Amino acid sequence: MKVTVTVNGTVYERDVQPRTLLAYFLREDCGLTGTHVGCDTSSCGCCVVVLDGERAVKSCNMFAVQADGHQILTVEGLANGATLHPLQQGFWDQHGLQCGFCTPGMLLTSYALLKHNPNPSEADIREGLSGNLCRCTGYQNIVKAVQQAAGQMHEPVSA
Amino acid sequence: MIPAAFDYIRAHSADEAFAQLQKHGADARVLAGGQSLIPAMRFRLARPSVLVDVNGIGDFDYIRMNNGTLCIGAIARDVAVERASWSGDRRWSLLHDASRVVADPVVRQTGTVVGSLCHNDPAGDWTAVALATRASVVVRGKSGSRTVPIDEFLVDSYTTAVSEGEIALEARLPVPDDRSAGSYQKIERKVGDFATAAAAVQLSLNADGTIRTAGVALSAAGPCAVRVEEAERLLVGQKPTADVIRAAAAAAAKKSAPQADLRGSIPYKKNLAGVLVARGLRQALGRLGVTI
Amino acid sequence: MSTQATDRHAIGVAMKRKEDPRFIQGKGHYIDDLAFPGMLYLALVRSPYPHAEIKNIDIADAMKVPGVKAVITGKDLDAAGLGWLPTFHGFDKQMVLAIGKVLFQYQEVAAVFAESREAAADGAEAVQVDYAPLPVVADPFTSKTDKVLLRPDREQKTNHIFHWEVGDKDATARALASSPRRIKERLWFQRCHPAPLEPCGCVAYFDTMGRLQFHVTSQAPHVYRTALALVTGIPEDKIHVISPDLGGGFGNKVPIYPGYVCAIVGALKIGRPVKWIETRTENLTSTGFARDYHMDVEIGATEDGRVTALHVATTADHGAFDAAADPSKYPAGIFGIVTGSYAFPVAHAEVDAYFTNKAPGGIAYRCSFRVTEASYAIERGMDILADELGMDAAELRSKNFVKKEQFPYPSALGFTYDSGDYQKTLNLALEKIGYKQLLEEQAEKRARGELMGIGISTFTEVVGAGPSKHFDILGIKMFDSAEIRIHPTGAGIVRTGTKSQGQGHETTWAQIVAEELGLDPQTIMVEEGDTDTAPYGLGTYASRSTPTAGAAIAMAARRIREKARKIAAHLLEVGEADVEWKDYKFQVKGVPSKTVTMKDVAFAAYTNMAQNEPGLEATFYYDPPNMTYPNGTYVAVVDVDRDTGEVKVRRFLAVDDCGTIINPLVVEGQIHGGLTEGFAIAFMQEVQYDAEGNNLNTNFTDYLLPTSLETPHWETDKTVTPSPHHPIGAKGVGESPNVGSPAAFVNAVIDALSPLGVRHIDMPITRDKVWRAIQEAEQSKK
Amino acid sequence: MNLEYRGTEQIPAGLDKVWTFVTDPEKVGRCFPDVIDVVVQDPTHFDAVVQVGVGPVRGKFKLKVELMPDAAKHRLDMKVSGGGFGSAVDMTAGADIAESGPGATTLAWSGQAVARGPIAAVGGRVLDAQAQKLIGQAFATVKERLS
Repeated sequence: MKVTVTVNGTVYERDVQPRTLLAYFLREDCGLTGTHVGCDTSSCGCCVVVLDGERAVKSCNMFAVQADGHQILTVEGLANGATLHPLQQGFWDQHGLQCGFCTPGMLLTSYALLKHNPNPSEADIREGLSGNLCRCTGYQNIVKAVQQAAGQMHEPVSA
Repeated sequence: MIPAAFDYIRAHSADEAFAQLQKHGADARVLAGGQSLIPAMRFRLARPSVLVDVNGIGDFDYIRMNNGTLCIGAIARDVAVERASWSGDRRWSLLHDASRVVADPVVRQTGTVVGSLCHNDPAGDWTAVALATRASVVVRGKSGSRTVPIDEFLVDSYTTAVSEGEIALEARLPVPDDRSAGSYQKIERKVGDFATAAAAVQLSLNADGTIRTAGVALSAAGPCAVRVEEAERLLVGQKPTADVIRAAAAAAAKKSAPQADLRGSIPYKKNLAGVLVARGLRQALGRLGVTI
Repeated sequence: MSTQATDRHAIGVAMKRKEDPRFIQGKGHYIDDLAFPGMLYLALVRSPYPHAEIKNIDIADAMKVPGVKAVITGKDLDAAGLGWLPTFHGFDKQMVLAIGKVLFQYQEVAAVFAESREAAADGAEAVQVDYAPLPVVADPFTSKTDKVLLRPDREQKTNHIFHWEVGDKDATARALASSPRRIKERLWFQRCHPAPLEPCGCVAYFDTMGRLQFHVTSQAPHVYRTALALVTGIPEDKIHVISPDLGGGFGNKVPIYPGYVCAIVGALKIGRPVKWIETRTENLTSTGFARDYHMDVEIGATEDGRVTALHVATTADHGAFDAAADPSKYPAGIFGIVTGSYAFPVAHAEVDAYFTNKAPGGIAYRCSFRVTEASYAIERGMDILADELGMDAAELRSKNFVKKEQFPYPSALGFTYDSGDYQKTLNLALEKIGYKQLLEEQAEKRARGELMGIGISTFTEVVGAGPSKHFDILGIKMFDSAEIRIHPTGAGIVRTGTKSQGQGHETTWAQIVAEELGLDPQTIMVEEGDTDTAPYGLGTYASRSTPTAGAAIAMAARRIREKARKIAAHLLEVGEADVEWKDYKFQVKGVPSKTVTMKDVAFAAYTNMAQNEPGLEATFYYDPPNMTYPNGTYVAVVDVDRDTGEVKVRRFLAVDDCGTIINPLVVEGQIHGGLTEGFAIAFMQEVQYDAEGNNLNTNFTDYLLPTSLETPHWETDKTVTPSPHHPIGAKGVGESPNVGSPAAFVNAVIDALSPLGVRHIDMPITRDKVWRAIQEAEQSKK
Repeated sequence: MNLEYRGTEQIPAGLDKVWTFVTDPEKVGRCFPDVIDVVVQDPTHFDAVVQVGVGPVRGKFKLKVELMPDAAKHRLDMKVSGGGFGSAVDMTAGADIAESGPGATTLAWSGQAVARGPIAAVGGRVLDAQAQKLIGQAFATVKERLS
């Protein structure tokens, strides 16, 4: 089937089998390997991307054909040129990652979380990220990273 | 893991979806949130030959009040309940509680309330909520649409009143009166797990403080969510007391008929049914300003 | 401990990680990100039976699936001499694909190669295997009876794999018999799986020169190269192993798995690149599990609480093949550390291992070989003893600690502990957690019938294998290595035989080089995982990177410094003896104004080296004189809900002593992560088999990893007792929190339940188990 | 996972008639619920394909069945093995067959199922319902056909 999906602002027209999962479409048809696959049960969240600017979705639990005509944001689309997104900066500054495999999913789940709750408490963040697994960090520094990003995103943009 | 091959049909209207389902019969499945269906397909336990995707039907994505009824459209996401403007209203506290513990916070952004009712997992959350709130489901069949009370809708594990070729369009919940509140109590091993046990409670009080109506339902307590009629009977008309709560909880524990699995033994789960109903009743009453 | 005051140049600095920019931008380079033209996909057919004869394998339908190129079975491999794979220590062999029968559920039975992931999966589904079920041995105690012989292929016709023991058996028995107080308890450290978020996988192909290019998720790439050469007969120079970014390892990516061998065989047979990426189910059901030790712990003591003797008898479940990742001479790893932090005058430890119809493994999951089991045994044992004596658990430990002045301390089971100040570490922890106040609170709560518990673990770990006189894998001694090249501009590259899986080597290795040479760590590149470029090393597991490769880096840097001194002397126009290394610069002795920097020297090494050999490079192979002994005190505070059995970890404090800290940010991160895995092991993670040999935890839906919501908040602190024998005094830390914490959690829960008379609950401590323990205790009181 | 079921059917037919029926592989095979195909191999062995469908889980089970009648005509044991969904299911079912009156026979049956593989791991609850249905309905159908 022909699908047209806009990923990080770029339009991708591809021919896919209906059974192609969105995660593999992004990784193999679009060459965007930042989205990872860590399980088969939608438990780990390594594959989370943002659909239409606001919904975090597990892309291994959605078919590529479902994304036809939609906008997808992946980890590759977070930074603005050389400027890291505040979430990326937060993860780096606060040592919010170790092996890096869960990081893209964590970033995008956080992105959607901050869209709806720009000023989350620690409890809100822990709750909001509880659909994503991390084996390395124990989450504590990830929470700090999201808090830092939330704080930064509140600050007025300096010239 | 890769699902078996299938044909994909994107429906643009309810009529189109219905026509496709009629055409393909047992071979077709409706794809709404897909959060239970797609994992089952990846394990090739489910292998429909046709998927009818209803996500593109804008008409299906709503939650609205309509003449004393809350109507939840076929693709309204779990998260929409959590974020609804009325969700802070104590009358809807049961829905709000449940909306925060279904699956996990990412799955809830895609999973749907109506899809969950149709899946009718033995440990589903929305099924128990629907029982406690005395909801009904609008099903479109060959002879037009019909409204099925939830007690008739939930037939058996993974089986509902939606027959082959039919589609559920909407869940309907009567708007509770002002002196109403509820509570959803769930024990899970971790976020995203099915409930080890869960209890949905919805109460309304008379002006004199006695219980006017009561809805008590359990999840993970049998082939599908169950209503605890005995507990409801014990509650209605009574002034809420510790003894009344204890009796209702005991009725729940008795009604619970769980399976032993990795989540727990039968005695443990039966115990939890009672504990959670008691906690739910206390919390619902607390929300109505009654502390016991 | 986010930052550490330091007057040092690079060591001890909380430097942000150098590897992070690529990971946060989705530019990490993991195995499944690789793609080559013409690449085929491999899918494995696995057995639903735990023990069955294979009557027939019919591949006809599979070959008809569009896109399927080939299907191979165990018979095909056996005919090619590749049917079996030697296990880690070389004492057993493992079937690549089942030959004649299957020995565990999800065992590899056939390999399907196809043009796409989809076709490979369809093909695997179409392979028809006819099994005749055989009786299943699902536990080591049944195995012991030898009623069903699992491995008739072996010379020894028994399910018993080995008996290992250490210590003085008779003296221990005598001391126990004459001890006025004694405890004995069976503790089962359940079977767990490391479950890194990235499953295992590989891509294999033969390049135009006929050389095997093998990209693989490996924590030990050099060992893979040598092992593959030995197994396949391909000359070692014709094998290039590349381990890309690893999405976690925790010991899971140490062994060589059948899928790897199949991928290589497929690449050779079909002449195209072959990719194999495990599914999560495959990862959890067939790759290296950990633990599964049933330990009978016996401790003797005097009336006033002095320990007199320790005996531990262990029954180990090794699964279908003896693939335990233990050094050759140590079939039970370094379980001899079981005397822990305590001055036992005498001890005896023994382990008997058995085959069962379960997945093979026994890897060092975020710990040194079998150290977690040992640490759990002694730390639980000490608490049970404290309970028996009616003594405070902290006081009992203090009384029996190896004292600061006793180091280096020879333990009853043959280890020489390098350094530590256990009392200081315990005191700091008790003070910081407010132990006295907690005890008061607990007394009040107990009076009200509430269940609150405080659990302590004062563990000692042993890591950094290891001295080559003791430790080897397949005969290869367990040294490690580093090669440093300093470029003309003062930037440089360091390569080691280890392989980071998230530990941050790209940062910490640069910090060691920078510290030793006075250079900027930002301009020191770190490269690992490529066997063509890195010096030979044994890899990263068992907390050995810092003790071995970290030491090798410091020593290689010091070699560079010695060479640089000659060039500095030339630049400073003095004799070499007049040059000293001071404040990270070369200086003419006694003349602080006459200095040259390492950067100056580096430039000169290529432009103005006078009669000296050009260049500035060094390699060092480090064979540690001893292991290192990180230690710590962990305290957990829990509240238990009587009605539901829920355990709430209210507080958890970890005070670690890992010697010199290279990067406090990284160390803290390692501790947070290790504690989270320890928490998961204590309460959630278990690979269970039912009596029919079915694996019950085949996915993340049932193999439970904690999320941000379940995971407690971690409090951390430290004491620093440098290792006297390590060049920079570092001991390694990645595994301490996973080794030391399970006992703290369990001790806390049992402490909470002790007023009811509950003495022990095996991990994972589920709500159901807690609730049942409470019910039983209350029943027995009636 | 190991599942056990039992039940009793009162059949309004004489023992001999019942016995002849339940030892005929073709007839027994056709009593399996949602059976698609029965291929008799010999007087005590047959292969059957049954349709399995609970909620989203749909597919076919291919089963090999062995009938083991005792000589005294009082007991019939049946071994069923097979699978689908990459999984294996082994069932044993047995029935004590006794005359309970003139032209009436009691069939007291019990069954046991062991499932292995993904279906046990992921679809345990589904499987339980299926195995129960398969065994229970088979005996119920025997009764129906003989009534």
